[in-house]
Amino acid sequence: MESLQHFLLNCFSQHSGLNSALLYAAILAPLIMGGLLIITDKLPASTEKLLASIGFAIPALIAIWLWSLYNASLGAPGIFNDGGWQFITTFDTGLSRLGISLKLGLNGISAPIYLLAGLVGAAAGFYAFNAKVENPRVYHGLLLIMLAGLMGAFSSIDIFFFYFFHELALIPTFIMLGLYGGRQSRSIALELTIYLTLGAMLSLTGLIVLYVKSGVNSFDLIALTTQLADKPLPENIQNYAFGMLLLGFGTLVSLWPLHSWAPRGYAAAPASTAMLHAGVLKKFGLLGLIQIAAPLIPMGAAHWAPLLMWLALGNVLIIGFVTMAQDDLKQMLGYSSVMHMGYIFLAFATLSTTGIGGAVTLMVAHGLSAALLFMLADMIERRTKNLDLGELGGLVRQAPTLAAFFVVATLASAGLPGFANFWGELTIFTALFGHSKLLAAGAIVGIVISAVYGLRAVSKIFFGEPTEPMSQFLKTNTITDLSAAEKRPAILLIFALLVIGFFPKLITESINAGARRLYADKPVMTATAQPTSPVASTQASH
Amino acid sequence: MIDFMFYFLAALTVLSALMVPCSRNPVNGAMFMIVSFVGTAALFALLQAFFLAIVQVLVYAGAVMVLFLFIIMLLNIEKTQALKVNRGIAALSIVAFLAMVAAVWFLFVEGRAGPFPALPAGAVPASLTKHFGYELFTKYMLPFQVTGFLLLIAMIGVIYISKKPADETVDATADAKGANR
Amino acid sequence: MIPSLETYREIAQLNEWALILPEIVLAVIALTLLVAELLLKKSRHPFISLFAILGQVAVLALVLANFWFPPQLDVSLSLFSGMISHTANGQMMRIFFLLASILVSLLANSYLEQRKLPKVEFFAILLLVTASFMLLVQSTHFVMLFICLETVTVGFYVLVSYFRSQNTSLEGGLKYLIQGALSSSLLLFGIVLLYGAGSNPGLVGNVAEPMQFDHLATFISANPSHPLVLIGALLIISGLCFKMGVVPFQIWVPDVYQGAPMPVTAFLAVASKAGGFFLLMNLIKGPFAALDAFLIPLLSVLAALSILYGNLAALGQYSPKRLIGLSGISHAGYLLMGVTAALTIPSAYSAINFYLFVYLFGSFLVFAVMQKASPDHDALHDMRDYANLYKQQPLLGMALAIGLGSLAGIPPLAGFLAKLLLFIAAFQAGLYTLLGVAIFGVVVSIYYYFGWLRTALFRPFVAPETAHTIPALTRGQLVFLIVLMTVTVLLGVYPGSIGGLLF
Amino acid sequence: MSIGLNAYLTVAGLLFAIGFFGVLLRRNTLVIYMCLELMLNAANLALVAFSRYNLTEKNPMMDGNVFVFFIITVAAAEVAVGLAIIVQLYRKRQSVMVDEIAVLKEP
Amino acid sequence: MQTPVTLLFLILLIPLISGILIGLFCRKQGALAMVLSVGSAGLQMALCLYLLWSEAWDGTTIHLNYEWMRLGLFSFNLGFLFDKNAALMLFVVNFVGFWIHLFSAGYMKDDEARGRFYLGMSIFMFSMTGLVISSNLMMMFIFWELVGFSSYMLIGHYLTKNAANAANKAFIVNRVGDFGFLIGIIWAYWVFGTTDIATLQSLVAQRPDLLITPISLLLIAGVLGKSAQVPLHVWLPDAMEGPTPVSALIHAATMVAAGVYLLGRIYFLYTPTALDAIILIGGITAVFAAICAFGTRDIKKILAYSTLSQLGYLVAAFGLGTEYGHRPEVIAEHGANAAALFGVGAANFHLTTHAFFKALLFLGAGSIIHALHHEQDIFKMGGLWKSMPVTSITFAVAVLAITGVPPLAGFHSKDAILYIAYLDNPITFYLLTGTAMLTALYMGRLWFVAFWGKPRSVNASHAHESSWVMLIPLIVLALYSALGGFMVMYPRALHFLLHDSVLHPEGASYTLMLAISLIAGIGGLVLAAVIYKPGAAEDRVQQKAPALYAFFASKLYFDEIYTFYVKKIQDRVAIILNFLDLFLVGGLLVRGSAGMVGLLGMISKLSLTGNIQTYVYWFLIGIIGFWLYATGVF
Repeated sequence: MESLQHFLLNCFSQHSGLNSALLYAAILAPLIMGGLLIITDKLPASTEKLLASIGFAIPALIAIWLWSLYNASLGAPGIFNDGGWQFITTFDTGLSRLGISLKLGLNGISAPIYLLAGLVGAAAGFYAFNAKVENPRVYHGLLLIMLAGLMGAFSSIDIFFFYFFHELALIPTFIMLGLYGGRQSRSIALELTIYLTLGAMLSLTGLIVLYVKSGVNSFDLIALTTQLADKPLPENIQNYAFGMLLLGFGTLVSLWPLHSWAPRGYAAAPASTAMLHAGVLKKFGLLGLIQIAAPLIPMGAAHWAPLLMWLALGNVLIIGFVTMAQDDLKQMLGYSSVMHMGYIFLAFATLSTTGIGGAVTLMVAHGLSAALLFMLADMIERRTKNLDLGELGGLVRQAPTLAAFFVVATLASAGLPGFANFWGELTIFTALFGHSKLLAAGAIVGIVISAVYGLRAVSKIFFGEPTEPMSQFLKTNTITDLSAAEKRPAILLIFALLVIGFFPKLITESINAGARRLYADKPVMTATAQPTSPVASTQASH
Repeated sequence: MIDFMFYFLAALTVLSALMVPCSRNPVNGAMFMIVSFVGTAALFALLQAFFLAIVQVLVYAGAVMVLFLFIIMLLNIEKTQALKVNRGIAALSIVAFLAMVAAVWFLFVEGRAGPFPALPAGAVPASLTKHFGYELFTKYMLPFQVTGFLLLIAMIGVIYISKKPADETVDATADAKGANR
Repeated sequence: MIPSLETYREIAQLNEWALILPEIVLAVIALTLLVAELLLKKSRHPFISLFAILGQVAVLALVLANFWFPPQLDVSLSLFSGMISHTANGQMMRIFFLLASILVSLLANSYLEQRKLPKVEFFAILLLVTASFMLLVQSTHFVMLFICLETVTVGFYVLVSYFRSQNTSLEGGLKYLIQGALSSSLLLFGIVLLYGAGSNPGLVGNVAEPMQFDHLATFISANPSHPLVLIGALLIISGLCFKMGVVPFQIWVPDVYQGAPMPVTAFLAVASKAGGFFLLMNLIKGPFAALDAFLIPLLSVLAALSILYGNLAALGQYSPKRLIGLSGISHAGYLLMGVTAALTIPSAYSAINFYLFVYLFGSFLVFAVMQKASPDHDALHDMRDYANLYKQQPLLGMALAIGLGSLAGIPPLAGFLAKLLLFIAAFQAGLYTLLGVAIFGVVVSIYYYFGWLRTALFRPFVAPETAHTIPALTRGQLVFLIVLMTVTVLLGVYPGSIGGLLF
Repeated sequence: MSIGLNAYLTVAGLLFAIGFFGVLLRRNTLVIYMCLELMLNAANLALVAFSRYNLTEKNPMMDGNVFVFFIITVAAAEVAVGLAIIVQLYRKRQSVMVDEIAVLKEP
Repeated sequence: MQTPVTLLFLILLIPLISGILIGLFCRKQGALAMVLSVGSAGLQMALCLYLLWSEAWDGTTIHLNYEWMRLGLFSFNLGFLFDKNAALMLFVVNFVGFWIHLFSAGYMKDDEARGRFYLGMSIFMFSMTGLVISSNLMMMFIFWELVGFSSYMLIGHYLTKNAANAANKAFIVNRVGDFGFLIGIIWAYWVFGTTDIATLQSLVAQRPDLLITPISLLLIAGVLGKSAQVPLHVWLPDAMEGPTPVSALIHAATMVAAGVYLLGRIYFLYTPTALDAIILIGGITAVFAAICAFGTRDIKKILAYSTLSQLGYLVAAFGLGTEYGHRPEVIAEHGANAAALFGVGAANFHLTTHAFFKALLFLGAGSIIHALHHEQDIFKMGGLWKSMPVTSITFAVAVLAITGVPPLAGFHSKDAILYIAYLDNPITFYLLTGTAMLTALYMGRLWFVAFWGKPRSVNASHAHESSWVMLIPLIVLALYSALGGFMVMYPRALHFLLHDSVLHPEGASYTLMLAISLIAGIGGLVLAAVIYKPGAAEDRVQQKAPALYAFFASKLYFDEIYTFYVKKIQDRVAIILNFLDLFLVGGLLVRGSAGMVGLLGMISKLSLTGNIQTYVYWFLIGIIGFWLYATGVF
């Protein structure tokens, strides 16, 4: 009995190899299930569904499990410190001579994103069962492969595999967009592919610069960090490298003015794909900037930060206004997603612990809320066959739950307290204000803008009486409220948003620890006093 | 004397070679070609490569050019298709030719490719046929064998291509379609 | 027990022919085929091609066994008075050509059968050409090189025109013939100039056998800037550029690819291009090593031009064969970038080799699908034939996706890793501008590769009854595709799985 | 004897240039092909000349001559295959003019 | 200390739990939701009263802090700051809140979506309680937004287009205010290193130089939104689209007073300039809204404008009192600590009494509307004295209270404000006095027209008294409206603020104030009776002086200006930017470069002529290029 207890304790401790193995499992489970689904074509539908469910559920469970085990307080704080990675495990794929090996692990910043990937993956996956597509087997299979890529990208310590898994997730996106997408998806899929490939290639080049110029000839982030902490790259190389990474990652994250793929792409993509892409995959570029680019090439980051701030302000303000002008719900959500990236970029550009903390928090929150919104928009579209805000109306009477969820999601994304997004935005504004009052004020205008377009959409879709086209439609069709299968993924996401909204510490503790390992506190407060109360100061000493 | 012979043969070779592309009728061209080859063979002889001179006459002037002539006659082209040269192309190719002549001048006449050794005295191994045999079956054994297979390929190829297709798929409309696509 | 180096040397001295056994066996098989055709009854003729394929597989097994057991030592044994040299790298190239030849045979078997074309001649020539290729890339003497190259070239003249009842095939043959002969002449004149310069007693460092690579290397390192050396080297490189399809000697590619029968196109695209690169690498590792400063700018420019030309001209192509040809030009550009990098960063050689293998698998996947999708007269094959491909044959769609994805360099497929390694090498060598051009090229290439895939995979835009009907896959074709797909994915994900073959 | 190596090389170079000129100028496949042979011939002449003039005591210089032997063989084989293709094509197209044999092109 | 903290926790969490339960289980079970929500409000009130009446809390400030989140330099704390100010507000919120809950049990009996309604009410009670006891500005901001959300949810309760527009307007206008508020908070955070109110107070005391006017003004922006001060007042009249109990609770008694509460909570954070601004805004709002009240016939809108006007009063009162308290001679007389609270006292006293009588007015209006089947036009009412006696009497009490007739509650509190205005700033004094007169006038208009005379519509003639569930709250609130000026009505803990911190006139001033009040109040009512005639069927001002009525009804074109801004500026900018985004970024940049590449592709394809003769020139070019390179030309 005692030995069993010991065994269990051993298994579930931080240092257990089992947990590292779970990182592989989170990649392999969806990958294998996805592969099986794509290749086989003679399985009964129920078996297919079972396989897909397993593939969707395992990463989420593993993510939650590892999340609960992740210990933010391990490792000492410091600007350049290879600590903070936990559950590290390495597998040689045959390229170790080139400094490439499959090295997985989580740190304070990637762990929350990993959790996000698991949760949104599960939600998107289970929602996909509702989709009425021609060949659901392949659809689920592609989603599973995408999920595998996501789980891999966010748990990779090796930059090569970080990129590799991202692309692994990106390719199914293109295919799903083409196979199952909506209007004009053929041409949009092509445009998206080229655009994102360009971004990916640029960032890859930046990563190659790091690989070569660092002198370690390794893609291992820990090795690179150690090396570059001792021997930083010359400033001009830093500037070029960061510029390349910024351009590349910026394209992937839809930094203004490199954003034009996003709204069209999301408008055309099938729901679960849009959920996974807008919610999770897009965070890859940000994570690349936060985890790799700025910590490894700080001078380059500082060089580019001022420009980045103005571009990001373009995201918030210009795209904010553009969002207001949208008549198509999904298009609007796409633009809104682009707009919110502006906040994250702004926060990143402060290059401070506070900013990064806010950025990562908002990344998680935005991932959840954006996925939720795309899912709900799809639910609306499936009921009304229409996404034109001018033609929808009065849906609340037929589908009150849908309306309630939509309101919740809209307000969450508009930064209402009680939802996770609020913490991110609040922290970001605070960080930004310490940097530039003007930029902060500009960014805070965004809270009004997002309320304007969000509520406008809510009132147009749900309130009032059905419009003329709607009532025509209602004559021949009935609109039902959400089914249980539709509710479940939505509730999962709302629940996550609320839990983080009420107990932000759940994620901010590790994010803070992660940010403190990579960035410095700045600018230092002007004031007399150290922040706040005695209780706080004891907490802060960690 | 040898100098004169060289100049004579060189002029003969070059001028008749020049007539190959410049003669209206391919048959005439082939004839000039034979002259040029024979001239080259004579130059070989001047260089004391007698065996090669013989081979050159036998294989080139004898076999290859006869084959050419035979084909030209067989296809009976000169009647149906006269020399129609696009003026632009003619001008371009003449310019190109002159450029190449300039290059030759630059390299060999002006002597940039030098230094050029003087004619060495002493025995010339290439003048003896047995040296060829010896080299071919010792040092050049492998290329020699490969050459055999090269000829085999050529043989199979010529036979195969020239044979009338028996029962192959012939898509008669395809060519017309292909021309339009 | 692993034989020592001495043992090898002894074996070599005792019987050099043993070390070119694979080539000999191939030649013997080719001869056997010709004889068997005469002797066997017509009903038995299918066995001939089977024999040819199995024979090649056996030779491949032989080479592989020789490669792994005992493990290759990276030594070179000079054979046949310096005509060829036996090296580990050479073994790898042999494997490459054998693989290509086996895959071509498999493609050709169904291709020829479907069009009722004679098989024996094809296989005989194919085997001889393959053997020549294998000798070509091992040759260390220009005479050997030229003879082998000509054997290959003449073989290709015949193979390209093999569909003799079709104008297009013959026209392709003629175009290849004239341009090939022209390029051979250039190459030959280059060899002659090098020979003349190298043996010139007036020059310091003149050598006894200037056509032998080692001797030539000695001479060139002593006279790296003599006009004849430079011009000769460039003329030789121009001949190789023709084989590789590098600008400005690329112009034959699309027409000949389109005209040639599908398996021959595949062989041209893969083996001929790889042959050129293997030769170029041999040359710059050996005789031209001292010309690196001279060659780097030139090769960079050629690489950049090839990438740009190939990718741009491939945009909006409706003929898949032409598209593959033009994109092949851009691949030649990427490879040439690697070669340029290899002049300063020797580790790039392995990257190039890896790229070539990946290119082999990816290309054959695509060619297999193309052959399935094309009409009998395959010069007329165009994009319209791909409408509804995925719907009719999902596996073909997947194979096309994986093949094109690998060619485009998209993870997790092998093509990505290959490109990445080349790019890293280029970056290490400081070829920044070229790298920028290459990245531009990759992005442009996505347009046509993905456009092709889009036609094949995404929603049909033609009514099912007007779409080109694709015949069902046979069991063998299924295995063929699955093996290639697996290899392409596996090489990208887990390159360690194929052992120390490449790294 | 005043004839130097460069004289022979000049002849060879001119022959090569003439051959190339013919390829550039003519539309008749057969003539083009003859011109290509001329270029090979030029290489032969250069080889023989080099072999003769670069001869030294310790260096017998047979390579060039043997090479010429090989080249002649190769040329013969090439001509055979080439003519076969041309003849076969002529049967189909009734033409040997390159600009009339241009089905394979960009549409 | 343990007990009060526990009680506070309970008071805060009870509505949250009720809300969660309703949200999860009672969306369809309206009755159960009602029981839960009303019950929780009752429990809340009971606990609150226990806390204040019993000696559980000794009146000392309770200050707790717990770090809830930390990211880099930014730390966010949750905590309580429970002082006398908060205690008063808590009392008002819970006390009025419960009675309105009870009222709504009757009022909303037939509503389809009672679950949603009570969910909103519970969330509101939770947020408002949280707002009251927040220890720091960030936390306050959270609840500030949450009350905005519950307001949004409840305004939109009826799901009509108008309701949706009103709800959106309320939320967005509040967001505009919050925009400034948030900047102010963050600015304060960067300047002082904290937003903890108690710490801020001590910091400002130590380093007055750190306090700068922009921070003060930005913090006022929040008040503008939440308390609907000019120019952000436009949402409040529209917010009457919500159910009447909501209007009573949120848009009259409590939430809109949150702005005033905030002013008092951070009274030390205002520079003199900011105080001037506060007085100016408050005064303008008071007068402006009072004028607007004449231009509408809707009973709830009249009350809404009245609320606006009274809120202006409160804001002005705070400004005046605080400014007065800053005067050296006043500090000399009363001591700095006491003087500083004059503004808070005056504002909060009136806030409290206003909560009672305004809630009463709304509930009375609700009772009428309920009885008249949602008839809201006062000119279609009439004759309610007979059919609805209890409602009428309680309504009369409220009218008299708001007009400031002694000795009702309104008299005491309004008196204190006028007195402090009299002491501090004569101009404002006249302004506020005039407003008091106007208040009496429009309340008189409402009262005489709606209750007197004969029923003027079918609905009015069928009116009947509401059920006791609705009447009991009316009676209780009437009691407080009547007697709210006397301290016996309040727990001892509140006396400090309601009595000790309020300057009441004495002696000659007292007589003057009394006279003014009487003239303004009674005079206004009489004048109203004269002008509008009790029981009139039409607005006599509209008939006799249409221009004047049109002026009243125009509301100074604020709505039109905002609509103009939204439609002609904001929307157009959005459309233009959208076009530029599509044209420049998506079109020229993306498609343009793609087009360039495509063009280059077509050019390069021109090389593939199919003619060998042109192909051999490529070889020529290659050879020439190589030659030139080898000979060193390149």
